[in-house]
Formats: sequence, structure tokens, C-alpha cells
Amino acid sequence: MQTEIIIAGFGGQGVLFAGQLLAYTALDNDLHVTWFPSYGPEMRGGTAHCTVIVSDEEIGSPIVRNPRAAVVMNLPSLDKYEPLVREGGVLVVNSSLVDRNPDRKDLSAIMIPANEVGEEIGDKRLANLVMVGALLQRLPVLTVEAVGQSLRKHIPEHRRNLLEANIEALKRGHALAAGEAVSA
Amino acid sequence: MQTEIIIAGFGGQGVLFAGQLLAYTALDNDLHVTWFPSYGPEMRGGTAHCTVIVSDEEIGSPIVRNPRAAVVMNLPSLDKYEPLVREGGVLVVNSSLVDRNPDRKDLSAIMIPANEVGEEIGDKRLANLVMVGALLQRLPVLTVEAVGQSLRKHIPEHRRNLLEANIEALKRGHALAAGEAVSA
Amino acid sequence: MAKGRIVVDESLCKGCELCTTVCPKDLIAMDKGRFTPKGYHPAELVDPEEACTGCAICALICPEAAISIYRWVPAAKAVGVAS
Amino acid sequence: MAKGRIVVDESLCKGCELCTTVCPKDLIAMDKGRFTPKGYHPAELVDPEEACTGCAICALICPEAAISIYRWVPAAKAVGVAS
Amino acid sequence: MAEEKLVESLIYAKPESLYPVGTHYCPGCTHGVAHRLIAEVIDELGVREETIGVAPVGCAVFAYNYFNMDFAEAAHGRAPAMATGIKRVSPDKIVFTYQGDGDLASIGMAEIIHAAARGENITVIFINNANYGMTGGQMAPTTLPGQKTTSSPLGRDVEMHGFPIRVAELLSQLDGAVYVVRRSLHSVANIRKAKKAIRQAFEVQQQGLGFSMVELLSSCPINWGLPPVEALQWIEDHMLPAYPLGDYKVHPAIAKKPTR
Amino acid sequence: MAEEKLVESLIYAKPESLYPVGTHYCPGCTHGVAHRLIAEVIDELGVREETIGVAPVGCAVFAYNYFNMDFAEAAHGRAPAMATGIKRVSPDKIVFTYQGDGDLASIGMAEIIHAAARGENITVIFINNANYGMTGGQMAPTTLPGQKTTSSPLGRDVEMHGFPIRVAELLSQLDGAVYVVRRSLHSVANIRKAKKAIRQAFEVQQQGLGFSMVELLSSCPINWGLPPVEALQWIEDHMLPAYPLGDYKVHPAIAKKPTR
Amino acid sequence: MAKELLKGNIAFAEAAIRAGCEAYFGYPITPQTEALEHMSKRMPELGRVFLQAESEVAAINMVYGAASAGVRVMTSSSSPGVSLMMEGLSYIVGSEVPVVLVDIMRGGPGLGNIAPSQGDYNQIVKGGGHGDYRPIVLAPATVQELIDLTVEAFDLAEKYRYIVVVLADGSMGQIMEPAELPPMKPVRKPEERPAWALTGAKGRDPNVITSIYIDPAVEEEFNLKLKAKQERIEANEVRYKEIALEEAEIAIVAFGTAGRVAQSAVKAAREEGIRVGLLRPISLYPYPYHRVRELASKVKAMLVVEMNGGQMVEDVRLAVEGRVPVHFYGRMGGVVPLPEEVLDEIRKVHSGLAVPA
Amino acid sequence: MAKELLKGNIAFAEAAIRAGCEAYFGYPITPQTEALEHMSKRMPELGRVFLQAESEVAAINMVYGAASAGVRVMTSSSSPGVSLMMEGLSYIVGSEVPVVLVDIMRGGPGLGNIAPSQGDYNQIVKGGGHGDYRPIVLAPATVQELIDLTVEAFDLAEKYRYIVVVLADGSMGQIMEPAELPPMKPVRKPEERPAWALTGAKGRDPNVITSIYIDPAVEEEFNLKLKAKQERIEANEVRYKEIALEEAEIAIVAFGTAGRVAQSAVKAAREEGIRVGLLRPISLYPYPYHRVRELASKVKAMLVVEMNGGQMVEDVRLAVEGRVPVHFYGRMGGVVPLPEEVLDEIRKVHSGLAVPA
Ligand SMILES: Cc1ncc(C[n+]2csc(CCOP(=O)(O)OP(=O)(O)O)c2C)c(N)n1
Ligand SMILES: Cc1ncc(C[n+]2csc(CCOP(=O)(O)OP(=O)(O)O)c2C)c(N)n1
Ligand code: SF4
Ligand code: SF4
Ligand code: SF4
Ligand code: SF4
Ligand code: SF4
Ligand code: SF4
Ligand SMILES: [Mg+2]
Ligand SMILES: [Mg+2]
Repeated sequence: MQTEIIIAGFGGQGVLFAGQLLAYTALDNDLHVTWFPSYGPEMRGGTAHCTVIVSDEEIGSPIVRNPRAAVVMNLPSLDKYEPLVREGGVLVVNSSLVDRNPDRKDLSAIMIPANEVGEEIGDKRLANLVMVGALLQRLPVLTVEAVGQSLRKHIPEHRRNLLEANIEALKRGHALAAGEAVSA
Repeated sequence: MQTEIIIAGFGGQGVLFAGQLLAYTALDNDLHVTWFPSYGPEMRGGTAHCTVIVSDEEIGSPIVRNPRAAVVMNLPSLDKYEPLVREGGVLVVNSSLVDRNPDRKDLSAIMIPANEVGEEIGDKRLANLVMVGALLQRLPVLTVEAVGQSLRKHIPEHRRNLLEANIEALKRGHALAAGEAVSA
Repeated sequence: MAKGRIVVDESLCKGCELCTTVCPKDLIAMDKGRFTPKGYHPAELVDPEEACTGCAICALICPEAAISIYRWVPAAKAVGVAS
Repeated sequence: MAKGRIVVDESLCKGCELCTTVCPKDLIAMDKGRFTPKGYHPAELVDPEEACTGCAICALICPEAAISIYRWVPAAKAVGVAS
Repeated sequence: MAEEKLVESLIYAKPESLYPVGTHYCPGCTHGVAHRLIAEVIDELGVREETIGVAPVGCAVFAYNYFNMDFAEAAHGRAPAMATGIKRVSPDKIVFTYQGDGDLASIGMAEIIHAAARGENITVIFINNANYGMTGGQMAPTTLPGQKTTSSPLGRDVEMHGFPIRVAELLSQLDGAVYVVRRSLHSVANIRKAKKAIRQAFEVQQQGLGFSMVELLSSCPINWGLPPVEALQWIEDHMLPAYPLGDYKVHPAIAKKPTR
Repeated sequence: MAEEKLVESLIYAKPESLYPVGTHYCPGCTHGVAHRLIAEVIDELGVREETIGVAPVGCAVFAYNYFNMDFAEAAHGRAPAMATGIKRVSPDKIVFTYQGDGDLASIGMAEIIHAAARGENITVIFINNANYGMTGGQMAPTTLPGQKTTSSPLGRDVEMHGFPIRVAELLSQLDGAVYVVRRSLHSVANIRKAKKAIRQAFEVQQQGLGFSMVELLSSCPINWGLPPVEALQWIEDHMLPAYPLGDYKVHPAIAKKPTR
Repeated sequence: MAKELLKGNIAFAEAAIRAGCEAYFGYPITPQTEALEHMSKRMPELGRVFLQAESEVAAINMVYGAASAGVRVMTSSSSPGVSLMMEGLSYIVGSEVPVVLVDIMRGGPGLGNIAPSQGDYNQIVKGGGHGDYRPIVLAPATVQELIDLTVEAFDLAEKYRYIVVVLADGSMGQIMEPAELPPMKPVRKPEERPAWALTGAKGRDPNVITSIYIDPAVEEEFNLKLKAKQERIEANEVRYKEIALEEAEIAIVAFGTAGRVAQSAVKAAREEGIRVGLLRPISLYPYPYHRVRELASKVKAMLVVEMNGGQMVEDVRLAVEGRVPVHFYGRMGGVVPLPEEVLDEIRKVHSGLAVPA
Repeated sequence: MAKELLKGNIAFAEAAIRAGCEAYFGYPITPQTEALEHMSKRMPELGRVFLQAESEVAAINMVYGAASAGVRVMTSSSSPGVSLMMEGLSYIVGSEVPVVLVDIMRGGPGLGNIAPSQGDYNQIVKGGGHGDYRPIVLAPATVQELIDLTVEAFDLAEKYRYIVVVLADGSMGQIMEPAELPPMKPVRKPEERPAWALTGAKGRDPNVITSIYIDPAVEEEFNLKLKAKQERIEANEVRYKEIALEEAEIAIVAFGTAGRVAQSAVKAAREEGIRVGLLRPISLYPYPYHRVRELASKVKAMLVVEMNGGQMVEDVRLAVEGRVPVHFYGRMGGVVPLPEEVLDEIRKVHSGLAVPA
């Protein structure tokens, strides 16, 4: 079984790190995984996205046209990836920055006010992990606990002070997604 | 009919110019012709040779293994080209600098003390044209008169003062070759 | 009446704050409550006392050429710049 | 007896004449009557008066390092150079 | 004084020589200031329609998206050669290159030295921001001793990486260079001086005097890891001592006094 | 003084660091003198077995046929880069390049500037003969104004071809360069001084002080169209005024006094 | 060692270090810069040589110098930077010193972009420098392979005193996936440098590293020596991987990332019942002509997938010699083909096959 | 004009001048330096631009600049110098400006020597710079052809806004033979420069000459445009010469000097009664695949002769697709094959032919 996840947003929203965290977790759980970034010429701004593929067997292409799930942190990303998610797939939308609901009816879609939740926990830069938490509720390819453990293992030293807040963000996202159904 | 001539010697002996003169004459007489130099990396010394091919039809390769004639101005050139001249071909040797006779018996060979003759006329740098004169006596692919005319036409301005001496050299070479048979 | 006034083109402003540090009258501030379309807080003229002289110092440092300067000048001297 | 003497290696000498211009005693000349194997007139020591001091000035300018210098020295001080 | 009728007049706006568009530069990056100054000078000299710019490979690679004039995009470091090709066949045009310190002082060192030595009648605007901005902040020939970059993670060690190159000083050694100065973009006063120098450089070219270069100390907030305002301070604190501002070469034919 | 026994002693012969063979250089070309001086210095320092030379593309391309030591043949102009590669992985060896003015000052300008800026601990012997010898006498960056070459048939026109580059002056600008001098090979006295400088340069390297370069004014009789003796005079008459001899950079750590 | 999540650029740099690489010279260029950055940190840490060169021209000539001194040395770059190394590569081949170059290709020609591409196949495989030579070229498709081939590259380079290019597209540099690094190999001691190397002529005749053979006859001899070397390489160093080629009617040939993408497409097509397999050349020189030729006599059609306008397809055609149709699907300019697109092509080729006889 | 005795290097330089070349930038290198020297004299005389660049890298980028300004411009060099131009060539293709390069090849790899060689076929014809491109390549075999093709190169370069390489070996540069120069064409007036050129944006929108397309989709579009251009070139610009191919059993394929040498051998072989002919490709890109393929169905064997280790032979094999045996005879390192040697090869191939059915 192979699961493809796209995480997309503005540069600076931590989408590449969110994807890497999923990849680390997959590795720690003996799954096959690839993480593939888009990368721009500019150091600055612009949009960024990455594709994470988790699988129980060798992975061929590191990118796909139709992912199983998309985590979109801003409007351009929603516009771009909503149409591409595979039928019946998962769509997690950062409602803090996106002011429309998804159009598709065949997806398991959820709106998460990730920036606000992040700020509540203490830092709006936690929005990415709120979104990841929500994703994993809908797409249980990895558990939030496993992600938390991998985070503990791989978080860079200079960010270790944010560890607990990060784990909290994951949990809050997961809880939100569990509790709240959004009319898509 | 195609005639190949190799002219070889030390750099500075004027072998390239001698070949060019034959090429100019051929052109002036509506023949096909190629002039092909060997060229070394050094500005200086070393050996030099060129191949002149004169023909009444289009010329393919500008070099050949077995020329019809060889004009050799020093010993290394004799050693190198004597074995290569085509059977029955012509070999003109500068006896001023070469202290042996040719070995081959099947050639029309001739020893010309070109440096001395040149010096007699006024300049040992005329040796090359003495040799050309001798060559044309044995290989009448062009006449000495024609070469003289072409020389008149193409000699560079700064050498024009040597024109008559050059023509004299051609004639002396021709006469020497006509008068003197050498046991080859 | 103020001698001058500035207009910040918010489609260009990147919220770098350089202009805020150079205004001799300290009249520019970042509008932290608003985002430009590119997601920056734009600079704005805060000039309740109408102190802006139109000195154009702010424009001189703006890397995005986002600031236009207007000044009240004698009609005779008024020359528009190409816009 | 001369204080020194030079030996020109004719396989190296290219007849450039530089050495002839620097000898303080004017002891070097080109041998116009002879050719080296490469076709140059070699330099030679012309020292009938045995004036060569072995000063090595000629060797200093020779581009071909064709000149070796011998000098008569007190036996105590004699050290050969590697050849 | 008699009362005069006052009218509100637009006295400063984005110069015509720039397109009315936003740039891709990071917030507060003084590449933008340099662009603006060049554009203002070209406007003032009225030569926009006769000017051909040559963009580098570096953060300014898309300069032609901002400058409203003919432009070429050179290979990394080769802008002076490309500009030479253009100028030689169009001697009546104004030709300038816009180059970063990686572009000009590292890979393009031979080309800039020779353009200067030839007295190539072009103007070079040289952005010294002490690192390779575009590729993510690696060490440049202008990186200061001790400065941390992504390719000198422990700080530039002069024993290993060598010493910074002072480009203005170096180029001023060449006889073909007639106007070589260093200015900075870190404050309003310095920006004013920078503009004067840029104008002078273009005028030198108009007069056919030869090679002119204006080196501009410029900020790279993103790779220096500093907010834009602090980045300007960093120029003052760290770059100015290493790269003294001044006129390194002013050909006597240039009438005006040195503006050091 | 007491009578002493005299013996005839070989006091000068071709240095061991040269093979006992003839060169391919034209008669009277001072490339040969430069070779000899380097070899003598290497002999005197006793470092033949620790020395690695890097030959250029130019008339000295076959230097390894003459120098009796390990040698590399670099690509045209890249000898300083190649030497850098060698020296960095063998810091205890003596590494020198031998380069012509086309090689070093034209195509290889970036490499020599950066080797100097880095303070690369190598020695560069730079043969300035005001033209491209090997390829038949084209204009070099060092060709004098008015000098006729096969690619400046009317004489170097500075308007078209630009100005000569004074390499020693240029390199002396770089902080990594610790010993940069110009000498000449046109007379015995100058040859003596040249040898001293070469020795100094190698000693600088032995001491690990950084980049050293000796520029040598050298003759090219064949392409200048002059007999060897007149060629030396031409150096004195024409090159010396344009390329003043002297010490352009002598790091304070170098004990000895400038030998200007 | 356990698997780690590794980014391609970091992976090959660290692999080189583990393989005993003693010196790295390079110049920043996206999308390989992280390798240089990794080297800038690790090499000095280990007391080895890192130097950021002033250009790719200088970098390759520094590499040339260090290789001449007998150490394991490498550089890495991307397309425009590699173009600047062509003269140097030719000299390296002409002097027979061992060098490893990693080329992380991007979109071109010209400045192009920094997205993944395989547009430099011809440049690298056919020899973009002057003279008769072809470098050994190894094309990884996974980070693990990138690591393994980098290590192997050093061995091959020394075995043949030759240039070995690890040729990968930008996505191989940027991807992260689990892989295992080799153990750290000790670097060679100075006194163990090869006998031909420039180490100072102590107690032996001088060594010379040169590529000039002014006499054509001598140069020809050298050329024949190189040719013989290449023949040995062709005989011994062919590498490829086969996937699902048993009973295949259609063989895809694709290398690197295109090969990976094709692999996904093959899987999907097999699920649809299309008998398609994949030959993924790993050595691009020497090219697995022989295996392609064999396949040509077994399958009914071939499909070459590349991230370029069609370059390797010529090598496939050279091997196939018209035996079966060779189709081509390529994406250019930094566009990575999607498995779905390749699947579509497979379907097209399949539907065009003659009905079984 | 009447025929003159012309040296190849002088001939192509003067031909370029007559073709309206307005600017020449170059760097000395044997065996093409006489061209640069000729330009240094003639161009200033005519009020045109000559500049000796500091290197081949600078030369090609000066050419790039002048071409961007819309003038006829050229450079010339030889193998190692051309290697240094690879990045520039790729930029020129990527920016679509017209440029003429004459490459007088010498022995390699590395510094090699200065004798005639065809060792850079792959480098030039297959595209030694990065990215998907192939320059138009014209290969003369006589001084007259060198002149004519140089003139044509300027027209083709402008027609396609493309790079055209006149590819000749050292002997073409050094040979003298009678040839006729074209009449002097006036140079274009400044106001006649093409609309796309950088001439100052007076009364029009600015022009931009660039090769960067940062968005892969846009770069791919550009690549497809280039590809379409190349297809037009392939359809329209194939050039070759045939000699004695009527009823031939053996076809020799050889270009440039090797072609001339082969021509002599063909003559000699025909005299011996061997039915052999010669196809001499003049455009190496676009390659006369079609004609070679046709021949492959007529003759019994092919013999490729090159002054290298076997490069063009791949193109012949691509066309022949195994229909007949393709033999190869090559000399390397600056050795020019002799007609006698080629004749020997012809005899060998002939004696290996199956007895007529
Ligand atoms: C031949 C080549 N080498 C390397 C690169 C990668 N590259 C792009 S920009 C750049 C450095 C730019 O730095 P700088 O010139 O200082 O400009 P900045 O971005 O700082 O303004 C490099 C190395 C390239 N495009 N081409
Ligand atoms: C890349 C390259 N360009 C050009 C050449 C041709 N070339 C060989 S030597 C030389 C010039 C040498 O001149 P210089 O460095 O002054 O040395 P000299 O011969 O005067 O001692 C040139 C241009 C080459 N071999 N390689
Ligand atoms: S114009 Fe002058 S006074 Fe007005 S806001 Fe700008 S800097 Fe301040
Ligand atoms: S300087 Fe310009 S870009 Fe920066 S905040 Fe002020 S107006 Fe905005
Ligand atoms: S050693 Fe001195 S004195 Fe003797 S020949 Fe030489 S220069 Fe003259
Ligand atoms: S200096 Fe040397 S080479 Fe020249 S003539 Fe004297 S001995 Fe001969
Ligand atoms: S990376 Fe640095 S130089 Fe480039 S735009 Fe950003 S701040 Fe400016
Ligand atoms: S060409 Fe000039 S530099 Fe070269 S060997 Fe001859 S004289 Fe010396
Ligand atoms: Mg920079
Ligand atoms: Mg020189």
C-alpha cells in the first residue's frame, strides 16, 4: 500500500519541515518513504510544497499527479491541489488563511484554523503541526504518537525548547479533526 | 595526371616557400594544386616539410605516402623520404648539407650543392630555389620560366629586391641538373 | 496644512521598515493590523500633526520604490514627474 | 697560469652570442668556422693570455646552461659541484 | 514675501526606467535601492532608450523584469565580456553591467580585470553584499574574515579560505579604469552619495573616457540572518572598516572634484 | 701570504635540478635563464626531491623535459589552480608554477588573482615577454603600447586593445600575496638580482608565509624579430620604463630588506 | 549502520567522505549546493581538504592537481558549471588521473532553471570535451544507489586512472529517503600514494603528469591506449537493473529518476495486465548495448523515457538496430514526468502492438 | 572573382568578412591562429570590430553580446579552446541569437597536439554544452567549401537564430589551394538590425535576450520551440556530396579531410575494379540519415573513415540499422590517413563481401 501526501503553502509556513517529520516517522516505523520538495531559485517568499510518499514496499516515482491527501496552508495551494486529490482522498485546509470552502464533495475535507490554534499554543509557526495532526486523524497512515516520538528524536537542538508545544500542536490538530466535521 | 612533390629540410631553409611557389605557378597555369605543410609547435628550428600536389583534375587527399618526387635539403629528410619516393621518381638532394649519396638505384636522383650555389649568387637562402630549379629539370611538370613569372607576380613586396637573384637560382639549379648526372 | 505627504504603494511595499527609521519627523509606521496581498504589514504615514515636509528621505531608502512624494509647491514651480 | 677556464658544451650551445657580450675580459667568441650538431656556431674561449678569471659571469647569462666553469682554488677550499 | 498659490505636486515617484512592478528581492534588500538609483540616473540623463543593461547570474538575474530598457542576461561572471561585445558593435549606446560579488569578483574576475584594463567604455555597478545571495549565502571573495556563511560554517578562516578581495582598490590599478569608487547603501546620506557616483560613472561613459565602476556595499538581510534595519547597521559596523568608501581612481579628465 | 697548493675545481656546472639536455627554446631566449636560476635555487635549498613544478601552456610547456623533478602540465592559464590542488593535499611539498604572460595575465587572470588572494602557499615564476611566444607572437596583456605583434599589426593601439597590465603591481594589492617583486633577465646584474628574488620566493613558501611571485622581464628574440643581444637591449629600453623593477609587496615577516 | 533519512546531496557528499575522499573543490550551484556546504563543514572537521574555488574552471583544475598528487578527490556541480569543466575533463582523461565528478543536472540550455533534468546525457556520456574519450558514467535512481555509486566511483576512477561521473538529475539531489551510509574508510596515508603520483622525486625518477603528445604518432599511441582502456571498461563495467522483464512484450528503458517513474508506471500497467518491464541502465558509459540488443529480440516494442528531448534513445536505437519499434517519451525543462503519463504511453504502445500471431 | 591560392585559415576569415561579418572576437590557438591574425589586420582596416579576448570563455561571451546587439559576428578556435566555449554555446542556443563558430580541430584529449584531427565530432555534433540542443554543423573538405560554408553559416545562423559551427580539422586550416572568394557584401546598417536585437528601446518595448526560464513548464515550452526549430533544420538543411556511388557495392562515409582522402582511395579502388563510392556528409547536423539509410539498401557494406576513434560511425549505424555491415577505419592523434591505407581497407571490405548471389 502506498500513500501520497502533498503539503503546500507559503515559504516560511514550515511545509517542508512538516513533510520531513512525516518522513522521519515513516522511517522510524520501518516503512518505505520518500520526501520530495519543490524548490525555487529565490531564498525568499513564494510558494513551497513537498510530496511525501509512505509505503510498505519500494517506492518508484517520488511524485504523483493525484495524491491521496493534500494539506494546504494557503489559498493558492487549495486552488492548485484540491482538484488533484484522488477520489475519496483527504484534504486539510488552513482556514486561518483560506476564506473559501473546498468545492469537491467526494473528499474527506476539513477546515482547521491552524494559525489561530498555533497562536493559542504559543506560536503561529506551530500551524504546520496542527495541520499534520489533523491530517493523521483523517489518514491514519501513522499515529500522532509515533510522530511525536520521531519529533522527539529528530528535532534539531536549537528548536528543542519548542518540542512540547509541537507535540501539543499535533494533538490539538488531531482532536480538532476528530471532533469537528466540516461541510465540505 | 597527378604529381606529388615533397620538399623537406630544416625550418628556415625556405622549404615552405619553395612549395608555395610551385603551387602559385600551378595555379597561374590553370592546374589543380594543393600545398600542405607540416607544422610544429615551435616557432623555431626543427624540421619542416610540405607536400605539393599538381594535377589536371580535382585533387583528393592533399598528402600521399609515396610522392613522385622529393626535394631534400638536409640529411634527416633524405633518410625519411628517400624510401618513400615512388618507383622511378625523382630525388633532389642538397649536397651542401648531406654527406651521403642516395641508396636507391631506381630513382632519378641528383645531388645539388645548393647552399654553395646560393652563396655564389649572393645568399645561401637562395638554396631552396636552386633545388626547385633542379627538380623541374627532372620533373618537368612546370617550366622554370613559368615559375619565374609566378615568382614575379607573387613575391612579397619586402623581398622584391631578391627577385632577380631568385630567378637566377632557379636557372642555375635547372642547368646544374641538366648538365650533371650523378651516379645514384 | 502639511507641506507634503507620502503615498505607499501597498502592492510594492514589503514591510521592511527601513523607511520608518529614516523619517526625520518619525511619521512612518508599519500597519500591524493589515496585510498586503503578498502578506506583509505595509508602511503608512502617521501624520496627525501634518508634519510631513515631503522631504522624500523615506523614498530615498525604500528598496521597492514603493513611496511617492507629494509636496505643496508654488504653482509656478510645479512640475510633475513622469508617473 | 689562468685563474679559470670555461668549457662550452657544444651539444647545448645555440650560438646566441649572449656570453660574448658579458665577459669582462672579452674572452668568448663564436667559432664561425664550425657548426654544432644542431647547426649553430658554438661559443668558445679565446684566451691566449690566460686571462680568464673563472668569474662565471658568462655562465650566468647562458640560457642553455652550456658553460661550465673551472677555477684554480686552494686545495683546502676545493669543493666540487654535483655534475 | 508675497503670498503664492500652492499646488500639490508629485515630486517623487518610481522612476520611468523601472517598470511599475514589485521585485523578487527579499524585504529590505538594498539590491532594490541600487536598482532605483540607476533608474533615476538614467531618467535624469534621458538615456533610457539608448541604454542596454547586462544582468548577472545572482539575485539580480531578473533585473530585466524591473528595468524598463533593453537588457541581456549574461552567463555567470561574463557580464563584462557580454557588455564588451555589445558596446563594441554599438559604441553610441550606453552599456552597463550589474553584478554581484560572486559574479564579478569570483568566477568573473578575469573578465572584469580585462574589461577595466582595456578601458572598455562601459559602466559596472558592483553589488558587494559579502556573500552569494542567490544560492543561499555561501562565502564570496568579499566575505569578511570570521563571517559565517553556509560554506564557511565556522566563519571565514583566512588560513583556509584566503583574504577578502577589495575590488575597487584592485581595479583602480588598471590604466584603462578611469572612474572607480566605492559607496554604500546603508544610510540616506550614503545613498545620496551613491547616486552621485552612479551618475558620474554614466557620464564618464557618455564622454567616452573609458571604464567606470561603482562598488556598492549592499545588504543581504536574509542570508545574514538579520532584520533589514539591523542589516544596514551591519554594513556600517563590519563592512565599512574592511571596505573603506572613497574614490579609488578618478581620471583627471573627469572635471568634478573627487566626492569621497 | 703563504704559498698554497692550487687545484682546478669545477665551480659552476649545469645545476642538478636540470636534466643535462638541450631545450627547445630559440637561441638566446631567456626562458632558459629563468629555468637555470630556478634550478640553481632548488639545488641550493636542497629541495629537488620535495618540489613539484607546474608547467604552463606556452613556450615553457615542456619545462618537465628540463627540470629534473616531479612536474605537472596544466591547462592554459590554470597552473595556479592546479598548483593549489597539489599544495593543499601535499602542504609539505614545495610547489611552484612557471607561467607566461598570456597564460598568467590573460586567460589565467582569475586563477592567479584568487591564488594570491587566498594566500596560497605556492611560488609563481612569471615570465613577462610582452607577447605570446609559443603561438607565434600575438599580443599579450603585457604587450607595450605601439608594439607590433601578429595580432596588433599596426602596433598595440590602446584605444582598441587597451592598456598593458602590470601584474606585480596588481597582485601586490591582494592581502594573501606576501612576496611580489619584479626583476629582469636582461643583464648579468639583473640576473643576479632575479636569482636572489627567486630564492626569497621559495624561502617564503618554505616558511609557510603565503603566496609569492617573481615577475621576470624576459626576451623573445624570435617574435620580436631581434638578435638575442639586441633583444636584451630592447628589454632595457622598452620594457623597463613600462615595468619598473622593484619589490611590490614584501610581508613584514620576511626578515630581509627589500632588494629593490 | 542503520538507515537514515538522507537528502541526496548530503548523501553523496558524506558517501564520498566515507569512501576516503581526501579533498573536495567546488563552486556553489543549485541544485547541488548542499553537497558543497556539507563538505565545507565535514572536511575541515576531519582534517581533510575543502576549498571553495573561484569558479568551476578553477575547481576542476584544482581537482586535476590534487588527483595528480595521488589523493582521492572529487568535485560536484550542475549543468552550466559542468559545461565549464569540459576542458579540464579532457585534460584529466588525457593525463590519466583518477577523478570523481557528481553532476546534478538541471534544466537548460543556457541558464535555464534549477529543476530536475536529464538534458546533459550527450554532454556527459558522449564526451562534451574535446578529443576521443568517454567518461565512465553512473546514473543512480535512489539515494541508496547514489551513495553506493559514489563509493564505487572512487574505486573505478582509481582502477582505470580515469574520470568517473555520477550523473543524476536535480531531484536525486533534493529528494530525501532512507538509506544506509557505508562505514568510514580510512584515508590513504601520504606514503601510500600511487607510484605514478606527484609526491616529490625522492629516491625515484621524476613523475610527470601531462596530456601533450606533440608527435601525432605518439599521440595516436596514447589514443590507442585510451581506447584499450575503454574496451576493458566496456567489457567489465556494464551495470543495469531489470524489473518485471520476464515475458514482457514491451520493454521500457529509462535511467535515473525517469527510471523510477517508469517503475511506478510498469507496476500500474502490470496491474492492468499489460506485459511491460523496465531496463534501467546504471552505467550509461559503458552502455548496456548488449542487454538492450537481447531484449530487442524478445519484446515487441521498446519505450524510452527520458527527462530530455531524446538523447539516450539513440543508444537504445544503436543497440536495437531496427529490430523492434523504439518509442520515446520525454519531458523537458525541469518537468519530471508523472507515472500516469508514462502509463498512458505504455497503453499507447501496447494498443499499437500487432495482435499476437 | 578569379581563383587565388588561399590558405584555409585566411580563406574562412576573409570569407566571413565578405559575408558581412561585423565583429570578430577570438583568442590565439594553433592551428587556427592565422584566422585571428588576418582578422586583426583586416577588420580595423574596414572599420569593423576586431578584439583579441582574454580567453575563449571571454571570446564566446563577447560574441554572445555582439550577436545580441544584432550584428553578424563570429569567433574561431581549436579543440581545447572550443571546450571552454561550451557554456557560452549553450547560452547562445538558449537565447536564440545567431552566431558562427569555426572550429579547426587538433589532436586530443587534453593539450594533445596541433596536428589535424576529427576527434571532436561528438563534442560539437552531439552538443558538448549542457541542455538539449544540437548546433548546425558544416564540414568542409576543400578551401572552396570552407569559404562557401562560412558564408552560408552566417545566413543559416540568422535564418534560425542559431549557432552554426564550421567544423574542420587542422589540415583544412593549414592547406593552401586555389579558391574563389565571394564578392564583398556590405555590412548591415545599424538601423537594419533585427527587431529582436538589443539596440536601445527607442519607440518600442524593451527587448530582452535571456536563457532563463525558471518555471519548468515555460522552459519546456521553450525546449519544444527549440525542438521544432531543429526539426525544421533537419527537414531543410541536410547537405552531402556523393562520388561514384552509382552501382557501388561498397559505400564509404567520411567527412572533411577524411572524405578527401577517401575520395582518392575510391578513385584508386575503382581503377582496380572495385565498385566503391563515397558519401561525404557536409552537414553533420542535420545528419544525412535518410541518404545513408537509402544507401544501406543498395550497397553490400559500408566503410566509415574518420580521423578519430570512431564517432560519426554511430550516426551511420543509427541510419543503417544493421542492414549491412558497417566497417570503420580511423586514425587518431593528428595522424591523417593516407589514401593508400584507405584503399587497403576497401580491399579488405571488398574481399569480405559475399560472392554475388
Ligand atoms: C557557471 C555557474 N556557476 C554557478 C552558478 C550558480 N550561481 C547562481 S548565482 C550565484 C552566486 C551569486 O552571488 P553574487 O554574484 O554575489 O550575487 P548576489 O546573489 O549576492 O546578488 C551562483 C554561484 C551558475 N548559475 N552558473
Ligand atoms: C585553451 C587554450 N587556448 C589557447 C591555447 C593556445 N596557446 C598555447 S600557448 C599560448 C600563449 C602562450 O603565451 P605566453 O603565456 O605568453 O607564453 P610564452 O610562449 O610567451 O612563454 C596560447 C594562446 C591553448 N593551448 N589552450
Ligand atoms: S517625506 Fe520626509 S517627512 Fe514625509 S514621511 Fe517621508 S521622510 Fe517623513
Ligand atoms: S521602505 Fe518601502 S518597502 Fe520598506 S516598509 Fe517602507 S515603504 Fe515598505
Ligand atoms: S669565466 Fe669570466 S672571465 Fe672567464 S670567460 Fe667567463 S666571463 Fe670571461
Ligand atoms: S650564451 Fe650559451 S648558448 Fe649562447 S652562445 Fe654562449 S654558450 Fe652558447
Ligand atoms: S538573498 Fe540577499 S541579496 Fe538576494 S534578494 Fe535576498 S537579501 Fe537580497
Ligand atoms: S618563441 Fe620567444 S619565448 Fe618562445 S622560445 Fe622562442 S624566443 Fe623564447
Ligand atoms: Mg553577493
Ligand atoms: Mg609570453
